[in-house]
Amino acid sequence: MIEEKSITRREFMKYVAVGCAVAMGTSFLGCMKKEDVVKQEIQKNIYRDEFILGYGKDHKLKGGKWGIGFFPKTHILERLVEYDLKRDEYIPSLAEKWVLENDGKAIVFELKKGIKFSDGEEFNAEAVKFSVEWLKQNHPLGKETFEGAEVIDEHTVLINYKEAKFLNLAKMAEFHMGIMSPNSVSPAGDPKGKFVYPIGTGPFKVVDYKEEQYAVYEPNPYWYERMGIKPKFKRFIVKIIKDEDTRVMALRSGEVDAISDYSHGGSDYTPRNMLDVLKREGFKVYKRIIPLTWIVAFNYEKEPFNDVKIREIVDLSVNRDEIVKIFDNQVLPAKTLFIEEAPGIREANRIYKYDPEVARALAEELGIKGTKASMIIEREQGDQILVGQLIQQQLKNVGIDVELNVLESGAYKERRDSGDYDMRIYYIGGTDRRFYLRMFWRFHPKTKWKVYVSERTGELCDRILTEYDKNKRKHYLIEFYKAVYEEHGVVPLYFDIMTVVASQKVDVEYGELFRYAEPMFHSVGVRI
Amino acid sequence: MFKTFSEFSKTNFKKIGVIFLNKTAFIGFIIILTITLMGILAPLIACDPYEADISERLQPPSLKHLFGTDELGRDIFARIAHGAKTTLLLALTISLLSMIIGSIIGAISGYYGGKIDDLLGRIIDTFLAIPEFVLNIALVGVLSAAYSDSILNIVVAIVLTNWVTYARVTRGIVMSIKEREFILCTKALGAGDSWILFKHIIPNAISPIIVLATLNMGSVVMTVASLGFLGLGIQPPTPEWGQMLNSGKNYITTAPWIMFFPGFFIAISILGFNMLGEGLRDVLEKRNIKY
Amino acid sequence: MSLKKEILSIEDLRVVFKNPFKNVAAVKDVDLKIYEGEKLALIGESGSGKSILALSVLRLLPKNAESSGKIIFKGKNLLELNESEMREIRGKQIALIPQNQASLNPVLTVGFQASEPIFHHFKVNKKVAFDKILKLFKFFKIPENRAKEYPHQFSGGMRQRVLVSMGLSTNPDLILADEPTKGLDFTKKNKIIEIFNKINKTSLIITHDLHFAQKISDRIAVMYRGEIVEISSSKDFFCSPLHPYSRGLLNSLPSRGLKPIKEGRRKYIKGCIFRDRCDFSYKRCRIKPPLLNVNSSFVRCWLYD
Amino acid sequence: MIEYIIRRIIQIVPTLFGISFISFSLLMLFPGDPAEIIITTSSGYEPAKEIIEEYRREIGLDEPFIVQYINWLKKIISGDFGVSWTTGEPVLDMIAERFPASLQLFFATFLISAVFSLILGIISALYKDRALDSIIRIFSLLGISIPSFWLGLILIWIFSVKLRILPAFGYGNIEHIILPVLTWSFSFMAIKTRFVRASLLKELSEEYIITARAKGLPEKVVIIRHALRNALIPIITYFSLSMGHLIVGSIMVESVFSWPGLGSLLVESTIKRDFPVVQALILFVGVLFVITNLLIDILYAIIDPRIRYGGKNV
Repeated sequence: MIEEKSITRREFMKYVAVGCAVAMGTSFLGCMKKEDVVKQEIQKNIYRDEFILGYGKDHKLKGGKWGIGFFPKTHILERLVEYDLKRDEYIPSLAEKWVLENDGKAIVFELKKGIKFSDGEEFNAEAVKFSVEWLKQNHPLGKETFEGAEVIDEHTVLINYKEAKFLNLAKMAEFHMGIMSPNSVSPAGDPKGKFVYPIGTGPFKVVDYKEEQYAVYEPNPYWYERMGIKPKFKRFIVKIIKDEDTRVMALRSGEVDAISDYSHGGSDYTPRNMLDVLKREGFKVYKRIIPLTWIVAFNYEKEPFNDVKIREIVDLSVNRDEIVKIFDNQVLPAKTLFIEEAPGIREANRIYKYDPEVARALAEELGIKGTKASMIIEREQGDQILVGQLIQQQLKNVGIDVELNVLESGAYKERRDSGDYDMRIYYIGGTDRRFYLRMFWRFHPKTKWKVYVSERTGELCDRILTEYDKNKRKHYLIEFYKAVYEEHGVVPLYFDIMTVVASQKVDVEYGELFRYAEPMFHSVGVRI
Repeated sequence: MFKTFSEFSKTNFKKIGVIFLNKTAFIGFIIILTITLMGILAPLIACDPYEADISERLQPPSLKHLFGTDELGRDIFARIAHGAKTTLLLALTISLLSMIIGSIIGAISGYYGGKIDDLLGRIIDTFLAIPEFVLNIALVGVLSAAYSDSILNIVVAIVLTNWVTYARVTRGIVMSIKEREFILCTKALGAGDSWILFKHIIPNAISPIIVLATLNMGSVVMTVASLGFLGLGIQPPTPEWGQMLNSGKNYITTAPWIMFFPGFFIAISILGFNMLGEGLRDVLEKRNIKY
Repeated sequence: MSLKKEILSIEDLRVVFKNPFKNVAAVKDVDLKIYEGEKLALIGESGSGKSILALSVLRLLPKNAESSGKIIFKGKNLLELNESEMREIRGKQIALIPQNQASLNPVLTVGFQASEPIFHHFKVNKKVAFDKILKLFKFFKIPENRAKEYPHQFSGGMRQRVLVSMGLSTNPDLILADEPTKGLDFTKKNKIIEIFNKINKTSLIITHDLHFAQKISDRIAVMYRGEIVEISSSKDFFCSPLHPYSRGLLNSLPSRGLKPIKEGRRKYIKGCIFRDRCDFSYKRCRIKPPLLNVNSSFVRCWLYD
Repeated sequence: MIEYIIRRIIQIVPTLFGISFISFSLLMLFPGDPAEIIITTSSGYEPAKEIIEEYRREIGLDEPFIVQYINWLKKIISGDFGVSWTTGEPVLDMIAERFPASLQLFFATFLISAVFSLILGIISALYKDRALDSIIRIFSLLGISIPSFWLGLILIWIFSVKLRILPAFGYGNIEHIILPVLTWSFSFMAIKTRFVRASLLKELSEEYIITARAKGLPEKVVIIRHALRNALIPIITYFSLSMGHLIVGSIMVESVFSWPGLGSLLVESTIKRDFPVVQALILFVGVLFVITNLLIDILYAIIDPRIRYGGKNV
């Protein structure tokens, strides 16, 4: 799961060195039992009781249309399975094993034993059944996914799905599919009951919460015990600071110990162009590459970009190496549709090139000089405003005159939905667990927020999402990447990352922090 | 007070020439002239403000880039020079529009009095109670939710509040002139409303309004820049000082020049308008000395 | 007459207001002597420079005014004194009785304001000064209990009486009264005349009210556009005015037929300043006449040369 | 006196109506469908048409404008300012939460700038057209011309980035308030210094000043006892009026220093299109202004003898 690529060699050496020192230290102390007690005493006083995190989105711990926020979904709840992008495999989490039935329209999950919710209740098949039914009742994604669930025995549960699709399994690793205790609602166990607060098996439990202000968590002892590690804080406080610049200021002023990107990706993140600045100011910058690619999406049903040739011109004119320089090379230029760890990318071998000469020749051939094209950008996407301005420059070279419209979200949505635009900057993919679901949301003919669908890509997308067989799926993925490349459906710009920026005093184990693609804060601590 | 237009023009233009004798007005005039020239000549004296050269990003001021470069490697001097055009044109448009609208409304209300005037009085009271800038922010917010032309949004949002100042002043002037003997005389002699308006009211109202407009230009520059700084103003890539300052604040530790120069020019042009306005007021509205 | 001791002697006084556009001379070539015990009325239209003359004696003109010439008071040239020496003279030796319109501070009680010169110049405490002023108030028929009221609660005539008591409170050597009857109706004016006749002090009384001047003054000086055009004894002036302007003034009185002086055409001319309005003007008037001595009077007119 | 107060209270009623009308019609100007926005933002899911329609009826958006306005007004009068579109929190709570920070910033600034502007204004008037006056005038001209957001950033650069002695951001401790207050005071003080100077000079040109000087009083006594006492009335009025506008001046300062006051609430809500909050804030500032105005008029009547005895003898 750990993304070595994003750790520089120097950082790696540092980790090795720190690791060695810790190992040596512990083995040395291990020799003397008396010292052990002393060590624990020290351990107790090394870290401050509180860890304060600055975060851009409310945690919605009282629930909402989409349930609780993404941060508590990863920190309070666990899912039955997790997804390993590199191997393109689903791996056990709360479930140990699973068997497909009825062509995949049902899946039987065999659950791990001895797991407890943070309130001490046992985790069992009933809890899974409750969660599925609750999601079906209350959650948009649950509604379209689940038919129902049956308890087979204490630790075996059968989940029925609406359709027979590979996407069913993929969805089980999705944020929303966290398993919560039936006690989370009142009356307990009633899927139609009133949501009280989330109780899960994950590392955190809720202590206090004020909407749009803060959320306070405590470590869930059962989780730490299960994992065999010790928390380095007594209370984990998340301050909600909406504005990205303010969040950075809060970190600088010491009001928060760290700031983190929004677990979901794509919004409320630390500005990428600030990462290098902050690093130079002495902050620790942790990042992990994720299969989220920023792209230029076209209004591909309308002139001029209904012409694949003109889309190609744009594709060839975009200098991705320059774009990432805006962010001090903190992100990688997207020369493929997704990061190379994504299944099939390497095999597809479709490299997006920057070739202004060819682009110009092509433009001349088509006589598009002076073509006007509007590009809409949401104002909240501060980074994309910079990217948009650069692309505007780059397209000038081939004679495409880009009119940049930075819009408030309302105006943006209206323009987007009415089709009154030619290009927009958007993203495909997401964190690892969302890889397939986003494939559905962005490329499937049936969805609302699609970025590009042709007959060929639409069909391939549908096949990918129904195919359980890993190898066949990979084949479709490869074909899909090729199709998008050849049709110049979208123009990939750069691969995004998930970041956490922390003060010098924060101790983090990188591997724990990015256990999954979303940052996990169970192992952090602030040295006194 | 002047009795006829010819008397007005003689006296006033002589006085306007005296700008050069009033130190404050003169300095203000020079500042505004310089910035205006900078805006007009921007295409000649500065390079393309949109030209991004990523390899040159965040360069400190040097001979090549007089004010340094910004986060996209654009020349800050070029952006400031072109921004001068944006800012001054906006200030001029907004002031002129609000002057025309406000003066007409104020003059009508002051001249005819009665119910129209009562209503306007109430409206003015209401607008006085709500700070202009608060309304500006709210209006820009509402407008930008719907219309994508940020320049138009700003013009509309500011004019919608700004006209009140002119209406108030014009109304006061017209009301005081209306009661003067020579107007009563002309009226008795059967002069029409438009005659009185053009022969008497406009000539008398024009110099306080010129002063007001000059000072108002300064405050419009401030409003536009403030909105730009809050991210509610002119949207990129159009160079505008407030918005440049806003993007510069992120680089305050590493590249302070990005925020320094735009702010400096905002300050200096507001200073220019204030000095010119106050100087003009001294010259045009000097009260007669007693004794 | 000439044996009388002169208290104030103004010689060749010229007051110029400096403006950005042009300099305006408000008082020109004024020579005037005030003798001990006499009441001199300075008359003229508003804007003729009479109030400026009074203020220039006290050196209370705005900063852009420049006075030249001499103002000799008790042997000292007031124009050469420094501020603190001047302050010793103001209010103590020369008192001003200002116009009554807005001359009282609206936010201080009249009693306090009137007693200010006493406690300031005689270094007594406020209470003593206040008691003293109450006596003066009584003398001028101002009810004692009203001393703690504010100026706006007083009528015009009452306010004038307050100002008079304030001016007299330090027993000054010279009183400058500026338009004491301004804005008062006929009956109130009579009361003021009564009061001024009670005052036994050397006074320069500035007024545009000829009737008032006649009732109270010993001598009359006539000012026209910054220049003194005639100085005569009261009696002589009202019987046989010398200067054409003086004649015009008297003829414009209601009792003498209300004949206005004819309007002039041009404003700034060389020579005699009254030339444009004068029925008698002739060639010589293009040169400015000096102040000529006619019997015991002085007049600035070539008719008497 | 009582009669005067009652008359003043009656006078403000139309203004209050005007303010409420402006703040209400702002929402009407809003082009999007509030019902759709409320549902979308609270659920993150694009709702079906029927749901929107149902919600529109529920919150009365299908009524004609005037009816909506009256309904809204009724709610406002009963203290119900609605709920935020983004958080669902009662708007009044949000304002109440941010108010202390605004007040704190305002009063610190107000105190400092009131004291200094009085001193500087008096000095400036005393030494009119001399060097000291020129310096103060240049300083106050700069104060009204330099945008506070730029000054704030410069101060952050000096004190937080270079010298590292003051925090650039934060709320709660005394050191957090220094830079915002300094920034705001500069412009606040400038405007007020100019006002003090102007009102004092206006008083100094009044005739009673000549009277006072003619008494032989030293210039200090003339200015302090006579001129200042009169000038204080407009000065106090002006100073207290600024209280009604306490949010405005701070909008920019709050946004530079991320001060959690009403100014930044306004900006945040505008950016988030949280119009119930924007509406309530406009109403709040307007009403605050009108009420301070009223209180000042009453106070004025108490301190100014001209008005105090107004009915008696004019």
